[in-house]
Amino acid sequence: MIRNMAVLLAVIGLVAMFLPMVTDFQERENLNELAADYVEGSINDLNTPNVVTSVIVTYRGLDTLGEVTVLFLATVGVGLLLKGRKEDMIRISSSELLGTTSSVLVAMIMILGIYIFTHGHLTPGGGFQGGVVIASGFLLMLLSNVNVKMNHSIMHFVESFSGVAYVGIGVAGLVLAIGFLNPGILPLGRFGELFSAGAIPVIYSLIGLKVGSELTSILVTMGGEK
Amino acid sequence: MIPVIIIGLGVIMLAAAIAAVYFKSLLASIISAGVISLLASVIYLILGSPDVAMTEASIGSGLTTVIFLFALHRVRKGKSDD
Amino acid sequence: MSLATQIFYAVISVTVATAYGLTLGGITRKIYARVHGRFGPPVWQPFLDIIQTSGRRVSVSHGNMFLLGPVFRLAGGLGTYLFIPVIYGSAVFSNFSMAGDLLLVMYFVFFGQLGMALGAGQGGHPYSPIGIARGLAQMSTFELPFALAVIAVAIQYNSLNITSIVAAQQGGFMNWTLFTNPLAVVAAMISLLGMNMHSPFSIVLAPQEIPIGPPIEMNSGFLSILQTNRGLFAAAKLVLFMNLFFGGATNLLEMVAKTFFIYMFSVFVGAAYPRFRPEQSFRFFLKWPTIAGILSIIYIAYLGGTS
Amino acid sequence: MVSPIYILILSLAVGFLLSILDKGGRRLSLTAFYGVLTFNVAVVADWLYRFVFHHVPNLVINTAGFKAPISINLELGVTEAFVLLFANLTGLLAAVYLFRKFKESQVSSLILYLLLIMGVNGLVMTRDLFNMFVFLEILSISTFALTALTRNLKTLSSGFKYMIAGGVASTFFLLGVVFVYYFTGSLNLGFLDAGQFTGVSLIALFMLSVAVFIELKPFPANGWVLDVYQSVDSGIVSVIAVVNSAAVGFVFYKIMPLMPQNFLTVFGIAGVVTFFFSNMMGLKQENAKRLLGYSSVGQMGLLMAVLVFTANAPTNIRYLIIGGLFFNHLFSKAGLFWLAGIVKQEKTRDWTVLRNNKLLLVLFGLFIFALSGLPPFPGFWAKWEFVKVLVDAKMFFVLTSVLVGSLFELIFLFRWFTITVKEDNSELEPMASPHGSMVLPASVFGLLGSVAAFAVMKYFYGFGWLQVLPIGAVLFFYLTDFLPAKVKGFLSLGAIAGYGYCIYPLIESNIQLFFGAIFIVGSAVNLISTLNRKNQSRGFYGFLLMMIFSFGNLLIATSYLEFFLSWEFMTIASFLLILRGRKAQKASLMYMIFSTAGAYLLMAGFGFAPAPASASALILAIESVNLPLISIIVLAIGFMIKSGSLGVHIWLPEAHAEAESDVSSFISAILLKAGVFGLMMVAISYVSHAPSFDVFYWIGWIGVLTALAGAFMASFQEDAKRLLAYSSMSQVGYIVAALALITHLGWVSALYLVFNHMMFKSALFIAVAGIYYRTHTRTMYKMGGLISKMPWTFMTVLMCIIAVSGVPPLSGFGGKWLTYTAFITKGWYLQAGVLFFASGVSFLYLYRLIHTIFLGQLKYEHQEVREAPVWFIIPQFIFLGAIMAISMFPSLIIKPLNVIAMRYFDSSIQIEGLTIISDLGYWNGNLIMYVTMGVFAVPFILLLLVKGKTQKVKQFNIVYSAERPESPQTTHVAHNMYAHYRKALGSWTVPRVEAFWSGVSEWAHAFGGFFRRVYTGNGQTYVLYIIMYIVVIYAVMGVQ
Amino acid sequence: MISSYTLILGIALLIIGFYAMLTRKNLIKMVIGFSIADTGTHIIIVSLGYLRGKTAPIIDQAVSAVNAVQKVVDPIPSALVLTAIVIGLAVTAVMLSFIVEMYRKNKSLSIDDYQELKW
Repeated sequence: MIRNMAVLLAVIGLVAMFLPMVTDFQERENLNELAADYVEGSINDLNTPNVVTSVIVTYRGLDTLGEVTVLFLATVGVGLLLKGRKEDMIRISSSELLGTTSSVLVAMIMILGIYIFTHGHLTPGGGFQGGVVIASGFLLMLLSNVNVKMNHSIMHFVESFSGVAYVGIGVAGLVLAIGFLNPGILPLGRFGELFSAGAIPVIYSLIGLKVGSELTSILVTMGGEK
Repeated sequence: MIPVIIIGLGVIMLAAAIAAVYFKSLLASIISAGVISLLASVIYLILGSPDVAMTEASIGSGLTTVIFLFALHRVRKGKSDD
Repeated sequence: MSLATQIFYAVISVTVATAYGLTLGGITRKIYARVHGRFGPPVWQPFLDIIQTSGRRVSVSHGNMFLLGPVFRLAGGLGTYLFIPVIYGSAVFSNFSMAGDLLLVMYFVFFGQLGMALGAGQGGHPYSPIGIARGLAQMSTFELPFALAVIAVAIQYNSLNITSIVAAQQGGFMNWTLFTNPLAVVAAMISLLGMNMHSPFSIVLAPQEIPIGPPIEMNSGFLSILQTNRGLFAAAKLVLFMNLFFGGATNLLEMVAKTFFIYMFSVFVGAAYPRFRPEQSFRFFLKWPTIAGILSIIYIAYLGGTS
Repeated sequence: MVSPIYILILSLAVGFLLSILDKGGRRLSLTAFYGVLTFNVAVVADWLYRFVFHHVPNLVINTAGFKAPISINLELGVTEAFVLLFANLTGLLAAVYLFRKFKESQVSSLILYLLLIMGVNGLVMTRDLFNMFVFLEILSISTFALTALTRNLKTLSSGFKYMIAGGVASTFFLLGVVFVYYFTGSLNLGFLDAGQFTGVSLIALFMLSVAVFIELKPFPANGWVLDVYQSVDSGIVSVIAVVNSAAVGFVFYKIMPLMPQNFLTVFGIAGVVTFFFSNMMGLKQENAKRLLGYSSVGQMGLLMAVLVFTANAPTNIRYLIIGGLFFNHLFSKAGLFWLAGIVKQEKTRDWTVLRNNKLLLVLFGLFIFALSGLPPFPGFWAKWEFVKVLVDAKMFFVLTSVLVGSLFELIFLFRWFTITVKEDNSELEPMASPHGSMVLPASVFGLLGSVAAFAVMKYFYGFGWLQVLPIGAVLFFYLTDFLPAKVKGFLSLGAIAGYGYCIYPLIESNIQLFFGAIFIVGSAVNLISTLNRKNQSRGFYGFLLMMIFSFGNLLIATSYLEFFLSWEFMTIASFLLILRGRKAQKASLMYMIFSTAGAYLLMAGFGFAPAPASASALILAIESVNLPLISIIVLAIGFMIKSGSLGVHIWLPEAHAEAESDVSSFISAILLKAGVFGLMMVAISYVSHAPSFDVFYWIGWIGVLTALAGAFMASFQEDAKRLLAYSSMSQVGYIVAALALITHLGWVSALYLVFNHMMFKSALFIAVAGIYYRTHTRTMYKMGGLISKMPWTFMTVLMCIIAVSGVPPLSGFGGKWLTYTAFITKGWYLQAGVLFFASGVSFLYLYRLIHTIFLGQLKYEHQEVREAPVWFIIPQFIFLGAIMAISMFPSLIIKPLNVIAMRYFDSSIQIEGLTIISDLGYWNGNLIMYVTMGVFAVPFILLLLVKGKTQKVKQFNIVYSAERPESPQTTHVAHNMYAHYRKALGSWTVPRVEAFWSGVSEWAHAFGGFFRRVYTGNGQTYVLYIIMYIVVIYAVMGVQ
Repeated sequence: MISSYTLILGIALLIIGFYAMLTRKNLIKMVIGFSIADTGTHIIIVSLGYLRGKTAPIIDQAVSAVNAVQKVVDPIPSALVLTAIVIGLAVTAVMLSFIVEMYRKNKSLSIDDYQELKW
C-alpha cells in the first residue's frame, strides 16, 4: 500500500519538476549563435552539405568516437555474458518463400547499407544508419536459412580493423593538421561531390562497417546461433 | 494540418505506451514498444531531422525489438511465464 | 629551648598522660561493673595487667611484621600525644606541637591504626582481618563528621594551629566552641564514640562475635605494649577534643577535669547501648553526624557565626 | 612531453586490437594491456611533475582543429593531473591484482577493463557536457559488464540493480545536458557560468547536478551500489569504489561553479548526512566487504561535503583537505578491498586468519589507521584543517555530525582490527598464502600512503625530525626485532637518555622541566622493569618508545597542531601497547573509542581557540591566548576523558587490568598525567582570561567525586591491577580537583600530587607485576602470606601504602596537607569534606591490597615462590628512595613547585627553613620525620627488651580454641572483604556509569540496525528511492 | 507550436517509462519501461531543437548555401540524439543479456526473487 503511495508521489514529483519546462516553453525563432557557426562552418570550412554529419564526425568527433566505443563495449560485454554456453537454438525451418526472396533481398539491403554510409555527408543518414541496415541484412540472412555459418574471424577482423583505422585517421589529423580527428587531411573537393569534404566520408564509412559488424555479432550472440 | 498529425501520432503513441505497460503477455508489450519507436521516427521527420528518423526507425523499432524478442525467446524456452 | 630539655619535658608529659589514661581505663571498668550490678576490679587494674603481661616468660611471634605491629601502635599513640600542646602556656606540656598543625594530628592517628592492622594481619588469625576490615570501614565513616567539625573549627578560628585555636577560646566558658558552634561539637562527640569504640560502635573488638578482634594473636610482651598504648592513646584523643571544643586547659587540674567528663560521656553512652551491626553503624555515622557537620559548616561559613 | 590525448588514443587503439592480439597468445595481449596502463600513469605523472614544479599553465587540447565552443576540448590542470595520476595508478595496481583472473578469463574482460580506465581519463579531462555523458556511459557499461567477471547469482543480480539505477541516473544526466544547452546555447563548461541560470533554467542545472550526485551514491539512494561492493570480485570493486567515484566526484567538482549557493548547501548537507548514516549503519555490519562498502559510501559523502564547505577556504588549505581526504580514501579503501580479496572470509569475525601472515597484518593495520584518520596519514591533516574551516564558518551542525560520523567509523574499524588481532582463530582453517601478484598492489599502496604522510608533514607543515621521531622509533625497532629483549631494552634506555638530552635545550620554563622529569625520567625508570622480558618480545619496545617520545613532544609543541599530533601518536602507541595484553580486545577497543572521542573534542576545542601569538612552547604561549568559553569546556572534557574522570572513566580499569603487567605502570603513572598536563594548559589560559561562567568550579566537583567514586570502587575489587587502576583514577581525581582551584596553593598541591602519584603508583604497579610474574595470578584472594617469600616487594608495597594514604612521616601527608589547606583557604568547604571522606575510604583498598597478598595464610601452591626478579626490584627501590628523599626534605620539591606556581599567582605560602607556613597552618616535614623516628625507636627498644625469648611459630599455629584450622584457603580472609560496607552503601554501588555507556552504544547500534532496514535488496525499491530522492531534493532546494 | 506538443509527448513517455520501471515486477517489463523512457528522452531532445517553420539542416536545392542559416533547424540536438539512441541500444542489449543470465541461474523473472543481498 505504502509502495503505491510512494510511486504515485514520485510520479507527481516528476511531473511537478517538468511542469515549468512545459508551461513557459516557447519555440525559438532562429538558430542560436553556436548552431549558426556550425551551419556556416560546415558549408565553408568542411564543404559538407549535411550539417548534422559534419557536427557528428568533425566538430563533435570525440563524441562519435566515444559512441563507437560504447557500442564496441556493448558487443564485448554481451559476448562476455552470453558466450559462455552453446545454446542449441531449435530454429523453425523457414518457409521456402522466405528462403528464395531473402537471397535476393539480402544483396539489395547490403548495397542500400553501403550507399547510406558512403553518402553520409550528402544525404541524411550516415555511418550508424548504414551499419544498422547492413546488420538487418545479416539478420535476415541468419533468420532465413538456418544452416548459414557466420565466419567469426572475419567479423572480428572487420570490427577491429575499422576501429583502428578510425583512430588512425584521428591520429593522422593530429599529426598532419593540428587537430585530432580533423578532416582536413584529405582535399575538401567540390561541394556536393561524392569524394569531397575531406576525410568525413572515409570516417563515416569506417563507422558504418564497424557498427554493422558489431550489431551483427550482438545479434548473433543474442540469437545464439548453432 | 501538421499539428493535427502530430497530436494524432502523440495520442496513438501514448496509448501504445500505456498498453505496453499493462499488457499481460510480454510479446504484446514488446511489439507496442516497437510501435512507439516507429511513430517516433515519423515525428522526427516532421520535426525536421531526417538522420534521427532513419536511426530511430532502424535501431529503435528494428533492432531493439529484435533483441527483446531474442531475449524473450531465450527466457521463454524454459516455461512460458511472463 | 634546647632539644635535650624538650625531650626531658616530653618524657614527663608522656608518663603523666599514660598514668592518667590507665587510671581512666580502670575507672571505666569500675563503672561498667557497677552498671552490671557487680563491684568490678580495682581502679589501678590496668597497671597490674601491664606488669603481669610484660612479665610473661614465653611469647609467640608470627614474623617480623607481627612484632612491628605493637611498635607501630605505641609509636602512633606517642606521636599523636606529642604533637598536641596539652596545657596552654606551659612549656613542659607543649610537647613537639611546633612540628605540624591539626591535620598532622588527625593523620597521625591513622599511623597507629595502620601499623596495628599490618601486625594483626600477619598474625594469621581470621578474626583479626575481620576486625580490621570493620575497624577501617567504621573509621572511614566516623572520620567524615569529625573532619567536617574540624573544617568548621578551621573556618571559625581561621587557623589549623591548635595553640591558636585554644588561644581563641580563652576567657570564660562562653567562647568555647561548644557554645559558639554547638553543631560541630555534636558531630565531633558522636565521632568520638566511634574513635573510643565503646558499645554501640564496638564492632571492631566485638567481644562475643570476634573476641577482642585484631589483637587476638598478641601475647605477653606485645600485649603489654598495646595496653600501655591504650591508656596513652585515649589520653591523647581526649586532650585533642578538649583543646578543640572545650577551651583547652591552662593547668593540669583543669585538663584532668575536662578530659574526665569528655571520657565519661562516651562511657555512659557505651554502658547504656547494645552493639550495632556493622552496616548499621556505618549508615548511622554517614547520616546524623554528617548532617550535623554540614550544618555546622554552613552555619559558620555562610550564616556568619561568631568568629 | 606527450600530450594526454594519446592516453585516449592508445587505449582505444589497443582496445580495438586486443581481440586480434589475443589470437597471437594471451601473453602478448597481457603485455600490451599492462603496457598501456603504465603508459597512462607515466604520462600523467610527467604532467603533474611539470605542473607542480615547473608551474606550466593548464594544458588545453582542442579536437577536430577548431577552438573551444565549436569543437570539444580537453583540459589538464593540476587538479585533473592529481586525480588522474592516482586513478590510473589504482587502475594499474588493481589490474596487477587481477592478473591471475585475467590470465584465465576471456580477452573481453581485458578490453572492458582497459576501456573503463580510458573512460575515467576522458571523464576527468573533458570540458564538454555531452562528451561527459558519453564517457560516463563508457565507464558505466564497462563497469556493468565487469561486475559479471565472476559469474554467480549474487554478482548478476547486484550488477542488474547497479545497471537499472545507473540507467536512470544517466537519463537524468542526458536530460540535464540537453536542457542546459537549450537554455544557455552552449555545451562547453568554459562558456557556461552561474549567471546564465535564472528561473526555469535552474531546473536544467538541477537535473544535471542531481544526476551526478546520484552517481555519487547519497544516503538513502545508494542501496544498489552496496550489493555490488559485497558480491563482486574485490579487484573490480576496488576500481568501482575508488576510481569511478573519483572520476564522478571530479565531474561534480567541475560543475560546482555553475551551481547557486542553495544548491551547494543542500548537496553539502546531503553529503554530511550520507557520511553520518552510512557510518552509523556500519556499526551493525558483519560482512567485511559490505562494511567496506558502507565506509566508502560514507567517505564519498564526506568528500562531497568537503568540496562544498571549503569553497571559501584559502586554496592551498582547500587542496590539502580535498586532496588529503581523497588520497586517504583511495589508498586505504583499495588496499582493504584487495586484502578482502586475499582473505576471502565473509565475516569480519573470521579475519583472525590474517594473523599468520605478518606482512598482510601490518598492511591491514596501516590501512585501518589511515582510514580512521589517525596521524601521520593524510586523512588526519585533512580532518584537522576541515574542522578548523568548519569552525571559522560557524557550521556547528556539520561539525558535530562529521565528528560523530568519524567516531562511528573508527568504532567499527577498530572493532574489526582488534578482533582480527586478538580473537582466537583455532577453528578456522589457515589462510592459503596469497599469490605474489595479489600482495604487491597492497604493499605498494601501503608504502605510498606512508611516503605521502611524511611528504605532507615535511612540505606542508615543515615538521622537523622531532615530530617524526615516534614513527622512526617504531620503524627502527620493527627492523631490529630479531635482537634479544635485553639488548633492545638497553638500547631504548639509551635512546630515552639521548632524547632527553636533545630536548633539554628546547625547554624554556620550569613547568616543562617538571613535566619533563615526570614523562622522560619517570618512563626511563619504569622501563627498567621491562628488562625482565625473555626472548624477543617482538614489537614491544618500538611502541613503548613511540609513546615516550610523543610525551616529550607534547612538552615542546609550539602550535595546536603539533600538540595534537603528538597527542594522537601517544594514543596510538598506548593503544597498541594495551592491545598486546592476552585478553585485551575489549579493553583496547574501549580505550581507543574514548581516547578518540576525546581527541575529536580536542580538535573542535583547538578549532575554536585563537592561534597563540608567540612562537614559544604552547604551555607558555597559551597564557596570552584568550580561550572562548566553548573551547575551554570542550578542551577540558577532552583532557578529562584522558585522565579518567568520573563518567568517562570506564576505559581506565579495563585498560590497566588487561594490558601487560609492565605496561600498565606506564599507563597509570604517566599516561594519565598527559591528560593532567593538557588540563593544566587550559587552566593557565583560564587564569588570565576567565570567562563569565565558572567552568572550573564544576570541574572541581567532578574531580572530587571522581576521587570518592574511585576510592569506593577500588575497595570492592578482587583483581589487584583493577584495584590499582581505580586507585589511580581516585588519585587523579584529587589532582584534577586541586588544579580546578585556580589558586597558588591549589596548583602547588596538584603538581605535588602529580609527582607523588607518579612515584608510588609506578612502584605499586611494578610490585604487582613482580607478584604476577611469580604467582601468575592477579586475583587477590588466590594469594596470601607472601611476606615470607617476597620481603623486598612487601617493603615497597608497605612504604607505598603509607605514602598513598597520607600517613605523616612520608611524602603523602605533604600532599594531603597542601590539598586541604588549599581547599579550605579557597572556601570550597564541602569539597574538602568529601576529600577527607575519600582519603578515609582509601585506607580500605590499601589495606586490602597489602593484607590479601602479603599477610594472612600462605597457599600451598605458593610454597616455593621466590622473590621477584631483580629488574622489578631496582625501579621499585629507586622510586622508594625518591619518596624517602621528599619525605625527609619536602622543600626539595616544594620550592621549585612554589616558583612554578608563582608564575601564575602570587605566592600563598612562606618557606622558613624547613617549615612551610600557609595562612591556615604550618608543616615541618623534616621535624615530623625525626619525631616519628624517635617515637618509633622508644617502643622498638621496649620490644627488644620484651622480645628476648620469643619463639617463632609457623603461620598456621594460631589461637583457634585448641582446634587445628582446616586449610589456608578457609582461614585467609580476602574474598569480598568489605561486603558489609557494600551492604551499607546499598544502591550507591550500582555501576550506573557503565550502564549509561552501554545504553548509549545499545542505542547507536539500534539506530544503525533500524536505518539498515532501508536496503530491502529489491532493485525496484532502489530505483524508487532514487526518484524519490530527486523529488525530495528538488522540493528542499525550492529550485525556481 | 509543434515542438511544445512533442515536448509534452516526450515528457509523458518518460514518465510512463519510469512508472513502468517502478511498478512492473517482471524484469523484461522493467527494461521495456527503460527503453520507453529512453525514447521519450530522445523525443524531448529533438523537439527542443525544432525551430518553427524550418527544414532539415541539409544544404541542397531546397536550402541554398547562402541563406542556410535562416532556413535550417538546429543541427546539434539531432547530432546528440543520434549518439543517445545508439547508447540506449547498447545499454538495453547489456541489460537483456544480464536478464538472460539471471534467468538461467535463478529460473525467475520477478525482481522480488533477487533480494538475497540486503541490509
